[in-house]
Amino acid sequence: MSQIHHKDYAGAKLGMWLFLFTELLLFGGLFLLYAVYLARYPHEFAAAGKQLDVIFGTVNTVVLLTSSLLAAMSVSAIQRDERRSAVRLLSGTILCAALFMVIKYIEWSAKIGHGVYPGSAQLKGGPPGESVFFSLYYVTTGIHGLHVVIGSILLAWVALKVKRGTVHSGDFVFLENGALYWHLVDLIWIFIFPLYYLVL
Amino acid sequence: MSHIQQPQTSFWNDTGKTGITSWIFSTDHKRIGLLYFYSTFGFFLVGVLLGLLLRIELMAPGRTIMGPQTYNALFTVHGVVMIFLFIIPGFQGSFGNLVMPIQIGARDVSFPRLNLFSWWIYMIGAVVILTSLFTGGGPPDTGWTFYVPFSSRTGTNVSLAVLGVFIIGFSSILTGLNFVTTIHRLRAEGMSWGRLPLFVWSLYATAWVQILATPILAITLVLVAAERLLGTGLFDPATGGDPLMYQHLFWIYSHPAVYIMILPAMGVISDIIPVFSRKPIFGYKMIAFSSIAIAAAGSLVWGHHMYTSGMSDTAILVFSFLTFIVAIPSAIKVFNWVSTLYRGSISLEAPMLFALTFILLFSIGGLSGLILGAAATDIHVHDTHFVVGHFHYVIFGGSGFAFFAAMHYWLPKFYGRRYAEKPAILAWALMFTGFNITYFTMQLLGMQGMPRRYYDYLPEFATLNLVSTVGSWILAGGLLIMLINLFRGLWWGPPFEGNPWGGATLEWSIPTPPPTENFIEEPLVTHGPYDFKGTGIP
Amino acid sequence: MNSRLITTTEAVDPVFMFLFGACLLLLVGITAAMLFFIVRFHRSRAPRPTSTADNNLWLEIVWTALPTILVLAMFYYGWYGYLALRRVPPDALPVTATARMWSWSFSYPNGATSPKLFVPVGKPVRVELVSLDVIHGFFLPAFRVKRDVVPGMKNHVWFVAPKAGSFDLFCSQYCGTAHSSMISTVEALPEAEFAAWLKQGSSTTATRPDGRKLAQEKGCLGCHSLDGTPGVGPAFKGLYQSQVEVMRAGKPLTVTADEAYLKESIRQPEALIVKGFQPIMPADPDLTDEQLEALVEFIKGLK
Amino acid sequence: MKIQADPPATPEGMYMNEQHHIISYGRLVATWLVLLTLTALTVAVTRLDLGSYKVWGALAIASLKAGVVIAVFMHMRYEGRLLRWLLFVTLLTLAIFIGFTFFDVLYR
Ligand code: HEA
Ligand code: HEA
Ligand code: HEC
Ligand code: CUA
Ligand SMILES: [Cu+2]
Repeated sequence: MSQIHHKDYAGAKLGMWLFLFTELLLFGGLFLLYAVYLARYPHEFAAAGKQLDVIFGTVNTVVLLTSSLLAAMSVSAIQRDERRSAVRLLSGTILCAALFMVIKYIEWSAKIGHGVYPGSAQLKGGPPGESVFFSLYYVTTGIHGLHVVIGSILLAWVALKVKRGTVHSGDFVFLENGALYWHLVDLIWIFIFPLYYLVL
Repeated sequence: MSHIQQPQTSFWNDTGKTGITSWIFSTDHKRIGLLYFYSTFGFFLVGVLLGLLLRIELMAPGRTIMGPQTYNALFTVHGVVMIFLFIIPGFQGSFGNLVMPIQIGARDVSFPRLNLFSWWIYMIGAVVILTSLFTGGGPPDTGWTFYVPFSSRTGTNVSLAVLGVFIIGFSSILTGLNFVTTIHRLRAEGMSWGRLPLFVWSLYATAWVQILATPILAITLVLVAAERLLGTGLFDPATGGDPLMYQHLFWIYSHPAVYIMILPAMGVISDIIPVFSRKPIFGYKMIAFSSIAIAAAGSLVWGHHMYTSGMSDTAILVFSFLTFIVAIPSAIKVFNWVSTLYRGSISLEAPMLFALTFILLFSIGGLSGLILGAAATDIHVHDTHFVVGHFHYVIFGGSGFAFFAAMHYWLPKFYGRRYAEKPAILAWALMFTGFNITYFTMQLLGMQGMPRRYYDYLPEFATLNLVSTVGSWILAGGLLIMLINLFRGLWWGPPFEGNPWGGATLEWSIPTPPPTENFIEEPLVTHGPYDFKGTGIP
Repeated sequence: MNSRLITTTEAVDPVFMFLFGACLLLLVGITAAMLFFIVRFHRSRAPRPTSTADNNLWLEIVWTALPTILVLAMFYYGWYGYLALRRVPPDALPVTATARMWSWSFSYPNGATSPKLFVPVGKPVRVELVSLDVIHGFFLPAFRVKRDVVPGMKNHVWFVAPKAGSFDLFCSQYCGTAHSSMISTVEALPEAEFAAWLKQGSSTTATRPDGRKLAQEKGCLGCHSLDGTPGVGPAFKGLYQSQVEVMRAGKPLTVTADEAYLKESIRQPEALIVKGFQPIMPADPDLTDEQLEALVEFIKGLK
Repeated sequence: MKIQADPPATPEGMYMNEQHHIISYGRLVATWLVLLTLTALTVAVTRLDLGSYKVWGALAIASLKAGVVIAVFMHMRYEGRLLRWLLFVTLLTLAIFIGFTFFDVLYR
């Protein structure tokens, strides 16, 4: 093996994808529970789902889709060696992430203010399926929100590296992997949105 | 083929790096391998100690040396340490790291820094688990399965323990994805898939199980913690949850996890048997394929842990059927190993003895697994010492003895020194005897109906329990001799040079101990892993 | 005795025989082959390998096909035997087993209850399994039946005792500190004796509840001893009017164990936690006020 | 299948072992518009009274959206066969985990 240490581009990407697979399965476990409990409590789920605000959900979907677009564009930008616009696009993504979290915060605090949170007296008194629905909702969106935060920190780091020039058109796998992670966050939300806000 | 030992260029003293920090921050796969080896091994010794204490308590009915709560905490910690701190990370982490990159002709793994990071995460998780023993409500007392609703209401420190296991899960995932990437990307010129050593094949299959199953465990443990800390009630019947869903999620990971434990062991055996028979492995393709088949089919059978739980009969039908299907690839492997012996030239050195013992003990354990897989018979023996016997046979008789085989086979390669043969064989004989006494009696006890996780038992089980306890002492004696002999040899023993076993895989073609970069120049692989014509040994 | 009825033991044991037989055969075959090869082809006898064969298609097909057939047979018998465990005879006597940490109590259609499971010989019994707290396991080794007792789920088992006698009943699913002492027995009585027992059992419960018996049946004695040794919970002996250090809402205080205190401790165990103990005592929602009185009277009497 | 380990390094230490496909902004924006349309469609579909088909309809659209994101934003269209296979295996595994659980849930 030659002594020159060079990076294995395809390897790095393969590794990232494998990591994304594990994330898919992580959320997969929650979707499994959702499916089972939906089958058991279709009516309670429908009633509980109606309590979630479709407007918040839809707006957040649009915000995340937009952030994903910007992330994808930043990859195209770096490939064309437009580092400045890559940084700007990434900042846009992070901004969208922040917006998403703000909306999530408003939504959560409204719900909690109404006494709807895991283990709350109101849920304990309600029908069994309702409590399950909201517990799943909080856990799923909570973990998803955590991913949004981690993703934006990651992207901020990427942006810094782009700015410093350590990530450039000749070596941008870090940016690409960061973007891949971000798209995953979006991907998960694409399923959360109809399952929790719409279907029911 | 012969090499003059060049300690000055080995990975042990690369550019004068010898301090402790040069180890715990090293990204060299061999150093990380040894880090894993010693840390998993340390936990293994802790686990063994706890196991021996369990047996002493069970020596006679009633209180022997501890109270019920202590006993419950002990078997929980014994199970958690053995499963999550020793056997799951052990094989991949130590021997996977030590030899896999060399076997495929690579300098290192794909992500060396991530590799180091995995070890650190593992250590952090381990520390968290250990902390859980001494803080809060005391050591967890749930059994390693953390079944709800008990685990969500017991006052002991379950939350911290599951957090520790959760962290260790990440380490496992990262190792898995590192290995898959490495095996895909870093094979040397000429190292086609058909020339991969079977150990590498088995690691590849294992890594996939780690990637696809571990996240389910992670989320399950998060839910248990949420159940305790936030009162989510997802598994609590009072709020509409279903305790059985926890069991599904847990076993979706934990059944495949038993293949994380056994597949690398099978790989080791497939590498050792041909070497000491001087004959190519019989049915290379079938063995390689069966590793993948076990990993794939093994992901479909988790329900066999739940026959008595109240799961639907349809599910029992399906899961029982699939359980029997998984036995077929294991059977194929056993037949192939035995056939490899036929008309070979067999030398019974320590690694080979352990490997052959593996076949026998794994067969006993696996066949008792069939009794568990059949719905009617499992009902009787479920949650009895029969199950305890079954899994000690496969985990310890299987993976454990394969681990010993690997230690005797590969460690000298990395130390450049060897152990004495005679004490190794004595240790083997003691362990083999002690093992069967300890665990076969457990299977008998289970048939008679003694439930597991029982601190105390009725007088009718007393004799066999005493026998089993005495067996465990013989076993431990053997282990002690083995360890003393092995480590004395590795540290102070006579030099081990060249290719004394006559292996044909790549690790035997490089200097002993290997230099940091493994290969002076990139190897060009021209023959298969079990083609002994090229090894220079008749 | 109903001679047409196949007991659960009779349904399961042949499966065991078949599986053990097949496994033993395989194990002996493999071990024998292995030993023979090791001896015959040991390096002292065979200094050099005499074959380099590394595969044989026919052999591989054979040893894939044969095990497949064999395991399918095993699967089939296993499943068939299991069905017998699930097919409850229609005339089975219904009994309810209530499991709690760490005691069993059994109730019969006429309202009688007992800490042991009394059954008539030769008559099938269907046991409904109810758990008040965590998962337990109803295990009768002699009859090869086992089923988990899961809170919120309606599980059941059936069995028939072929002869009179006393048989072990274990809790098979780990359920905490005293899991291993959560054992009882099945008492199989000849049918006439059983009928007599049942009648007498139901009449006592109709009268004023007896505190000692209640403490036994409700499982209190699983955790609280009567002789003063602390178990999982504080001992009952000498409890009344003693000074107890408790935690209320996280704050320590010392109280006198008067009647009100006892009642609160039983009704709302989570409100007051005695120092040095864990908050695991279950509340019993079925406890009537009358029974509560009886329990408190009983505890008061333990000086 | 013979995979060559490392690509030859270019003088600047860059690595160009793969054809990088640059996706134009226009294409990305078009994809985004498609995604927004599909989002609107999901909302619309679930406002109709379709009974249990609602779930399946919404899930089908969500899967379509996910497919679009994976194909374009995540460049899967331009990746080799290997990654696609692995993705397929992963999704199949997840489907099996969920599906097999229903052997219990549906027939209990
Ligand atoms: C290394 C770990 C390991 C391995 C490899 C296995 C392998 C197998 N296990 Fe085991 N198992 C455990 C670890 C493992 N197990 C653990 C830890 C538990 C308990 C968990 C707990 O509750 O705490 C458990 C529990 C367990 C149960 C649940 C028991 C219960 O709780 O009621 C069942 C039930 O089906 C089972 C079955 C099997 C089967 C069919 C195999 C098969 O893969 C075995 C295949 C092997 C062979 C068949 C033998 C070799 C082949 C031959 C000799 C050739 C001839 C064979 C044929 C013709 C078929 N196992
Ligand atoms: C790797 C797994 C492993 C190993 C090695 C052991 C080793 C031992 N086990 Fe353990 N055991 C478990 C995994 C393991 N166990 C699990 C998962 C449970 C279930 C817990 C639960 O119910 O939740 C259990 C439960 C269990 C029980 C049942 C408790 C109960 O249900 O009441 C008992 C009782 O005797 C017992 C005894 C022992 C003894 C005496 C040893 C040993 O101490 C015997 C001595 C061991 C040796 C002499 C050498 C073994 C060597 C190797 C395995 C490889 C060596 C590798 C290196 C040196 C690096 N174990
Ligand atoms: C699962 C075990 C368990 C069971 C069953 C149980 N208890 Fe307890 N009990 C405890 C524990 C532990 C405590 C101490 C902690 C606390 O105060 O909650 C306790 C405390 C008490 C106290 C207060 C004792 C003191 O020292 O102040 C009383 C009275 C009591 N229990 C009565 C009962 C009665 C009556 C029953 C049956 C209906 C019962 N318990 C069943 C575990 C149990
Ligand atoms: Cu009840 Cu164990
Ligand atoms: Cu299993």
